[in-house]
Amino acid sequence: MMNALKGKAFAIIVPLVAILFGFLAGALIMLLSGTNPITGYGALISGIVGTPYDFGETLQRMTPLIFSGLAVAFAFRTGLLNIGVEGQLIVGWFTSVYVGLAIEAPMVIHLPLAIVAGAVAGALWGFVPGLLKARFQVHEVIVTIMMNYIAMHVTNSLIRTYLLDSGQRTSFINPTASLESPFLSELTQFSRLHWGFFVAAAACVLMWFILWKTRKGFELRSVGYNKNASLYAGMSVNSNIILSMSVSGAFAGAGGAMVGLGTYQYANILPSFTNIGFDGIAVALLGGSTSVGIFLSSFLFGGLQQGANMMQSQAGVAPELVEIIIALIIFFVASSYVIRWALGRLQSRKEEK
Amino acid sequence: MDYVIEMNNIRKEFPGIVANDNITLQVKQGEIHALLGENGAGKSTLMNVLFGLYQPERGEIKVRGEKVDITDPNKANDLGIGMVHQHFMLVQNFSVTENIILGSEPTTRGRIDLGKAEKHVQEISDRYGLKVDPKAKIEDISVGMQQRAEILKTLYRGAEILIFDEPTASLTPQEIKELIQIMNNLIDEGKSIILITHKLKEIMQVCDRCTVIRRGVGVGTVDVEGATEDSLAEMMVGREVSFKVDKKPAQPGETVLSIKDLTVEDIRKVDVVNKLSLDVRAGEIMGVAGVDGNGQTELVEALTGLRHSKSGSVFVGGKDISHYKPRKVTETGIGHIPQDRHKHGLVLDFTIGENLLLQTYYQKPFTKTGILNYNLMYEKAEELIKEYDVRTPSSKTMARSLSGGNQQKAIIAREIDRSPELLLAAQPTRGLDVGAIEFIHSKLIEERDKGRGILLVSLELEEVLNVSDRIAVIYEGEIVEIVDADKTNEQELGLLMAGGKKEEGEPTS
Amino acid sequence: GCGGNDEDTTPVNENGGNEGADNSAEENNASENTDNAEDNNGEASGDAEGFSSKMVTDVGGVDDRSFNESAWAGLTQFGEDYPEADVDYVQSGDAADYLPNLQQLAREGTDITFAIGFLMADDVLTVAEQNPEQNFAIVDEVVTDGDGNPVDNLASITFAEHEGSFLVGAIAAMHSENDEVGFIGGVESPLIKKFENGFKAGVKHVDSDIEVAVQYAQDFNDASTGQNIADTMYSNGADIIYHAAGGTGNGLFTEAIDRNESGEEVWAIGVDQDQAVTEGEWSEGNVILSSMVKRVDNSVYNVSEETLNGNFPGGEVIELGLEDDGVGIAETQDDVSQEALDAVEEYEQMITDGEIEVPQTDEEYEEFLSSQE
Amino acid sequence: MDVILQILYIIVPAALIAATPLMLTAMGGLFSERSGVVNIGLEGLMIMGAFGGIVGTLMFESLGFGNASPWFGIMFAVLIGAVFALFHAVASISFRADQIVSGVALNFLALGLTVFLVREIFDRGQTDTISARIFRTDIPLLSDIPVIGPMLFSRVYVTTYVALLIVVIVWYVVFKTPFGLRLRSVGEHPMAADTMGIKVQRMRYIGVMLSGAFAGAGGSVYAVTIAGNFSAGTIVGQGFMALAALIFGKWTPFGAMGAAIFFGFAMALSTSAQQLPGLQNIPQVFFLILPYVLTILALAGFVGKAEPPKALNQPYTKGSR
Ligand SMILES: Nc1ncnc2c1ncn2[C@@H]1O[C@H](COP(=O)(O)OP(=O)(O)OP(=O)(O)O)[C@@H](O)[C@H]1O
Ligand SMILES: Nc1ncnc2c1ncn2[C@@H]1O[C@H](COP(=O)(O)OP(=O)(O)OP(=O)(O)O)[C@@H](O)[C@H]1O
Ligand SMILES: [Mg+2]
Ligand SMILES: [Mg+2]
Repeated sequence: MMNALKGKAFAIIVPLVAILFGFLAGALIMLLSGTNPITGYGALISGIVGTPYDFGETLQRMTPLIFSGLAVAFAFRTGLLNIGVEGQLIVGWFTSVYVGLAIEAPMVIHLPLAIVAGAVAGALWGFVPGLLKARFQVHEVIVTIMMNYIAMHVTNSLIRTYLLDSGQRTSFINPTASLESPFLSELTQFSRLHWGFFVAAAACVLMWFILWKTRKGFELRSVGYNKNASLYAGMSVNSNIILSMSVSGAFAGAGGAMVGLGTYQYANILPSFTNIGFDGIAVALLGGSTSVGIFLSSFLFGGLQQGANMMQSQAGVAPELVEIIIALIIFFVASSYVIRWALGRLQSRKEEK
Repeated sequence: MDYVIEMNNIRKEFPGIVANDNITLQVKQGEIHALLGENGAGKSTLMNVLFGLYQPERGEIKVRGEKVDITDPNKANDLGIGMVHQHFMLVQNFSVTENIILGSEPTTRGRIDLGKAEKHVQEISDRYGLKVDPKAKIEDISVGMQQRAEILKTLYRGAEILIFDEPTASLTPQEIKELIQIMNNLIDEGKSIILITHKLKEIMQVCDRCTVIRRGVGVGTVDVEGATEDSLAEMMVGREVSFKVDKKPAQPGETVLSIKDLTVEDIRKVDVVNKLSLDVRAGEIMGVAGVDGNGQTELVEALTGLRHSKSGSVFVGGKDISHYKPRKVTETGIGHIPQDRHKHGLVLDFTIGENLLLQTYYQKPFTKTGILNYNLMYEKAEELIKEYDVRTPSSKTMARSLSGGNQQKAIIAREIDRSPELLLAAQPTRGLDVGAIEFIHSKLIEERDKGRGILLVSLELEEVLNVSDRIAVIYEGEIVEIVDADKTNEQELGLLMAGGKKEEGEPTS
Repeated sequence: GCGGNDEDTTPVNENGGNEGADNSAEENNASENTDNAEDNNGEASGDAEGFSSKMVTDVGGVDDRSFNESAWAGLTQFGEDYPEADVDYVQSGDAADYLPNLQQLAREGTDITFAIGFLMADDVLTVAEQNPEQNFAIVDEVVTDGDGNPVDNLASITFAEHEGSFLVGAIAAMHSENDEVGFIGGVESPLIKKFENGFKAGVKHVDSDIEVAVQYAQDFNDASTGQNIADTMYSNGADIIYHAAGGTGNGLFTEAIDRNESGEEVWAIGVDQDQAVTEGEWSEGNVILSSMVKRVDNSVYNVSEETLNGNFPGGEVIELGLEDDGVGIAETQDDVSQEALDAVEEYEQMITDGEIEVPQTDEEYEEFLSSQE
Repeated sequence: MDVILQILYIIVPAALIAATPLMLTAMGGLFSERSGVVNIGLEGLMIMGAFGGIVGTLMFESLGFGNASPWFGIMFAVLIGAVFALFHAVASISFRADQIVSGVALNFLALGLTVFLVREIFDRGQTDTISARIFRTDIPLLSDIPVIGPMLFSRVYVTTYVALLIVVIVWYVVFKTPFGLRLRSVGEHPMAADTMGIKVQRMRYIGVMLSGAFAGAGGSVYAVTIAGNFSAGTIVGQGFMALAALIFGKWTPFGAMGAAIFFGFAMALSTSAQQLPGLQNIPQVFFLILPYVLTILALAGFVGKAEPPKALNQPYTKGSR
């Protein structure tokens, strides 16, 4: 059908237009603050793809963002708003590093074990709000906000009391648990790109598979749309809520493992939140809670964050501008209704002629 | 002759559809004017145009001979037009009075004067015989009282021209009778009424003239006096419609459902089903007649596992299912056409295909080792769509975008196709047009003839009478009488439904 | 002040976006050569032409009114004194930026790159090892390679915060009327512990009967908790509170100002910079008795200059204490009694002479206490 | 006994101080969510408020307003907050954006924009410190009442009492006036409101802008009473806590107020308790997580289900069902 076709094309065009608008608005701000937008964006682009190093770093930054985006999206699909991805990521980071430190095992066992440990810790952190929601109807938004703080304080305290090595961090994990890749790193002029990137890509496929190919996925989506009808159809709404929060937490926890086992190789006392989890909300929503969308939007996010440094040093653009641009892009994507409407108008005008 | 309302050559489009195309409607002062058409014909749309909710693309509206531009409901209010909408426009957690005064609240020093408002509401309600409790919360009162609150909203604003969009669809016979009385009172007070209804009998009973629209186009206006139900139906559908449900006598077999002393609580922990006992046999349709709020909803929910029963037992095929979860219940061989298709029946944001397999997706061959085979699912869905004539562009269309009648057909397809021994049908035709109703009734009878037991719960006496073989009358959570359908009539049932006592307006709540 | 984004002081790389890429290509070739850091050091020899000295800030930025700002002030001064030299900074948005920022400066061919803050310890080591022909220095941390050996192209600059804290501790002890003082820490870490233990030692050295209340907010940015802690401490009788808590310390000043406005006399002691210049003002004066300053600016200036002159202190650990003017009491000391100032002078001498061994860790503090008796 | 009183004399005022910004912001959230618009952007609105409060105060100081400056600063912040909330309003009401997405974007935008502006104005990452401040005071007469006087009326910020008064006013407005009735109807059943001639979109705009105004007040009160200056780290998480208070309080003014005070109390307890004799040996982490654990326990234990406004998070289109 005509409309279906239009729908598919629009699904791609609309976010692109939104991104374009976001950048245009950014250019305007640059002009107003006395910077040449062309120089600014030139620096931004070269900061993302200018050298293999930058590109590697962009992909490295993408990795945990993909996970946190998946985590938010997964819960969202079941009608839950998981603001606790940040905390789940933190416990995942800590736990994976702990396993990476405390255990001696060959890599084939150690590395998967450490990642799984991170995922399990995150799942546990998501399980609590899920359980409270299912059992006592406690709003998940509050509980997840609270769980974030608990995660940060508890892991900080555990590191401080038991694992402190130098400065603010634990010692480095055993190489058998490391995602580090000298190959990828050298390929990208010593960026921190690590194998985790591929794990993240696999996680995207995994989420897609769970949601769209499995029985559980069918149930999770059903519960997300209509709890009553799901109950009527014999699904257990409560266990699906708990499951959804746990899986969401597992994605987040695995994201933490990527940071701990890949980017840093240690866990450290966090003076404040990492923000990766909060960024995940934006990544997921920008990506329309789909796997492909999340992959692409985390590239945009990671790239902008990476390129921001270059914009600052080469074009003298304040790094905050990138944050503003990101915000505007999200606005425009969210407001896609208008873009859709305007595009529709344009198109029908063309058709009339 | 002067018209109070003239809508001339109205055209209203929605993206991809022309809901009203060149429709003309003229309403005389002091008449009840029926507006008739199938589901989706464009009646509500036309009225929403008149009420200022939509702006027409073309056409003109005259009120009392003067050309007007009704840009929003406020404008309609000013012109004395009031509308009682098809889906109630009531804020559930507000009181009756709050709903009525919303938008034109009486105040003293900036504060809403509820006392004054309640008194005013009481006055109007007394004047027109619209019994309501001004202080009650909407969520706590019966549908009938909600309906009256809706009417009061328009009267409170001094409406002279009232639009009723399917006001009787969810009312009990008693309530309908009262409503008709109310409408007559209103006419006596000099008001004019436009009435939308699918029930031809009502049109014959109260209306003066009738305008018929079909697929967005006006068919014409006739005097009700010279018309018959058959002629109106033919005008509306474009072909002859049979109202009498054809069915052979039932050949009941073994008992498939046996309810013993079942007691069920509602959310307020009040026993609304009271030691109820009832048997349904294979090959018969057992109708349950009763005034809304006598425990029908809770009964069905308890039977299907959606609600815990407090005591008693429910036997299906020799097993006591009274403590089964919904999944187990359906697996026992019970189909359930739920009363509220949007709440329970469908996941509106799922495709029609996914909805058609909402009860069976987890079984083989659709799911194997946790993997759901969507291709197979849609294949199956296509079959059902064809067999049950569900009008949808494709099996991958969102359920939300189907019309009510087609949504209902999809549910029926799903529930019947699972070949249950027992089918629980709760108000399966609510709000549907005659064509759709005809289809669903014939399906139910077809299933009966295949030897299935059917429990039909309906608030519509006519439906219960026409479709059922036996009728159980429910009153205050108990079955007060079981009668053969062909040995009773509306009068008798009405009496029984009122508990055998003389008729009262309001069921106790 | 020393405006961060000031056009004059922030030379933008005029060669545009491609330079980084070109350089790194060259560097990659270069890095195949053997370690020639030593040659590199000699090369600049006094002539600042083509010499570059740059820094990567922590998340605070060059205007954090703390060590980043101080470091940038040192670098700016260096740029003024050697106009041909190229000085610049890159700000980190979060911890994930440290490494890329350091990499970026290295790839631009910066002669000496400063990593400001101990959080960058691991990252600067990585970059230093990857870029052996360039020089690096880290502030606030001692960095060695995996085996604990010094790294030739990496200098560690640390400060004897405990020594400076000892002095303000002594001042606090001598000023306290209630014989009770307090310390508010940001996030607990070995570095902040140095402040705490030095301070406590200073207090106890003056009078072992004075109580020291200690609490960590576990946050460098929570003024509300800072105020709450200060409130509790003051209410419990402390009349002077020292902080090493960044933004959390704002809450301390708020509380101290408040109490002074309502007629109570309490004091606060600032940290890192002469905080009385920017904070602590109330209608009749300033609540900040004095501050413990850390001359990051001097250290950055000196190391830049040494590098320029070919004397990069590679592999060395530079600990700047009282004796090097690395730490000390801020210029603002109007409200400090002469008696206390005299005592401070005396203690300073004793510390410099090694007569007093100021404790840094909890264990050392315990030892210190027992040795006092 | 005395010891306990002594503790309460510290904790109760501290709780009220910490609760004040949350309370005000939660009132903002209430207006928005009662009109049917989710406001996860409260954090961003508070950031704008804190920024506006400090910049405004500095501006009025330099204009010679003296000690009145912070009050004008707060009003300035209220204005800034309301205007900034327009972003959320336009996106989620007129453009039918997902309200959660739009709120998230608002948070990003606020942080980026304020820090950007601070750099433009002050040439550094944080503003100057304000010197005209609102100070703690003893409320005359009331503070002399034994026991409650020192607990509730001494060493308090006037802003706290203003905030408490505002809660009462908000309650009155939302539940007793035509405006409140209309606002709530729009959040419960916009279509019904529409048929009653209420301009749904306009009511929602008002709701969202009021949320900006109140969150602006909340952020600025925090900034001018506690922080004293503004930087990226001034508001971190308070907006989310305010949102939690709103939900905890079941979308009612007094409920949200109670929840905010509960948070404040738990936080004050967690910081003050560490100074108490006998408690010093308990690992600090237990105190740090105390407020959050207490909240979860309270919710699970006896607060339970909260019923949000029915039309929350649903854009309204005329004629849709
Ligand atoms: N908001 C809308 N957007 C798009 N299309 C609509 C909308 N409302 C109605 N329509 C279209 O207009 C047609 C007429 O709908 P309308 O609700 O007026 O039918 P109706 O005659 O009232 O039906 P029913 O008897 O079921 O109430 C529908 O078939 C539908 O396609
Ligand atoms: N808001 C809407 N947006 C788009 N299409 C709509 C909308 N509302 C209704 N429709 C269209 O209206 C058509 C008929 O809908 P409608 O609800 O009038 O059917 P119905 O049989 O009257 O259902 P009901 O019994 O629930 O009133 C459908 O085809 C549907 O696509
Ligand atoms: Mg309809
Ligand atoms: Mg209709």
